[in-house]
Amino acid sequence: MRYLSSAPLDTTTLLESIRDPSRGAVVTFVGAVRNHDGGRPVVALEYSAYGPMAEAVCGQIIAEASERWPATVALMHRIGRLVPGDDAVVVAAAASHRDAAFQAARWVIDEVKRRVPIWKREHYADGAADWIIPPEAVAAE
Amino acid sequence: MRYLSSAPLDTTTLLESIRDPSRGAVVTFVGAVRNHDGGRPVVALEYSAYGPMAEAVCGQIIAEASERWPATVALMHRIGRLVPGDDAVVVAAAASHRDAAFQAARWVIDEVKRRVPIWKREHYADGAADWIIPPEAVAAE
Amino acid sequence: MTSPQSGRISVLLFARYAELLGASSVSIELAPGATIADVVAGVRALPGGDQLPDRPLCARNLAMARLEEVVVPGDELALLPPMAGG
Amino acid sequence: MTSPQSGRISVLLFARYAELLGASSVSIELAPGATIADVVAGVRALPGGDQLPDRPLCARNLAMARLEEVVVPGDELALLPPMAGG
Repeated sequence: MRYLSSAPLDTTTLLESIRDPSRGAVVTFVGAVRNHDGGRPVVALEYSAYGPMAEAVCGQIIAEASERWPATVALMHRIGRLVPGDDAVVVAAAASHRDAAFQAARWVIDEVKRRVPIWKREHYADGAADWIIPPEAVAAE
Repeated sequence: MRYLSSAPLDTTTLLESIRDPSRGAVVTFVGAVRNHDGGRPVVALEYSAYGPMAEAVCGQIIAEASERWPATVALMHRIGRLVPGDDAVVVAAAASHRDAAFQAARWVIDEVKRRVPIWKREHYADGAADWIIPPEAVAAE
Repeated sequence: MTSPQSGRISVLLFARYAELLGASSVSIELAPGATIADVVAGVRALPGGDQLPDRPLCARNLAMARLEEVVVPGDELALLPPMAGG
Repeated sequence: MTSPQSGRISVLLFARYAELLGASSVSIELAPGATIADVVAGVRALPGGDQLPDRPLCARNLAMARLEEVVVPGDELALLPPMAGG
């Protein structure tokens, strides 16, 4: 596994993999598990994936980002049971200038959410659980 | 000093100061010293500031960002002599959603560059040194 | 299973779809020239399958595929609930 | 310095401007009703000051100020080269 991890995400090592003294601008996005969803208390989030396809699509997104911007991009997504505060996804983009770093990081996280086959089940304080369907996906289905 | 530091920037502590399980999206911008400027090798960058005003303006920028976006923002700028690879500035924004976190972080670093009285002198491999004037400032002067 | 192996195809199911069918993979009879839509119809005919959408997201060989595409024996097919990563 | 203290004002200089004047602060005679532009003219009349721009960025009491503003004794004035943080 290159982009998916069942262990806690190591943002420091990820950043070291793309930082370089020739690239002065580094933008990092961290998506963490929130302790609520629209006010309803959340106790855990369980992520699952279609592993081989998720790895392939993450690789494609990284490659496409490198074509669109003069930036080096890294990406990790956590799988398994996470609790509020845990990091679920980290995207980092390093470039010579901040425009490219911001744009590449933003584009990659948007594409990850749109294209990578990962799902999550939200567990609430009252014992109930729901599969999460992002608003965009509800409209498309 | 709250926003300026003559010691190396501690991004981890800065991030901990704004992270919270209710805010799931964290965007970080790190600006580091590059080892070149338009191809010319750079060996050091010396930052100086009008300290009291720089602190005041940084505080205003943070306050304005908090009014514009539902985000918590932190900011540190290094002062003194830095070498390539050293972090010169760190901006972090935490929000419930990634839109606000990306927009707030981007706006804050833009405003820092535009409004905070900090200057830098670039030292080249050949022993020469120049005060840096950003392209936008050249046009305005 | 009396039909030859090439006459059936496995379909991977994930997340809510796996829960609806009670399985992470199901085997469907594959007629010559069958499209992905035909395979989806086969999955929807299984117990619990009627709760799948008419036109779910489908992947073939790790890439998104259109329902009109003809299935080739050996293809890896998967029905994907709406992506929810991040 | 025979004039009363309130008749002079200190002007802070930074980075390249401090280098041009060879000082991080200079003292300028302040006529009643003088504007920041008048103070700038006083700084530009000092040795090395002619290399300052006609209309440099100015701060008064830690905030950006317009050159037309009247200076009040006790104000903290500063001439700022183009900002180059980040």
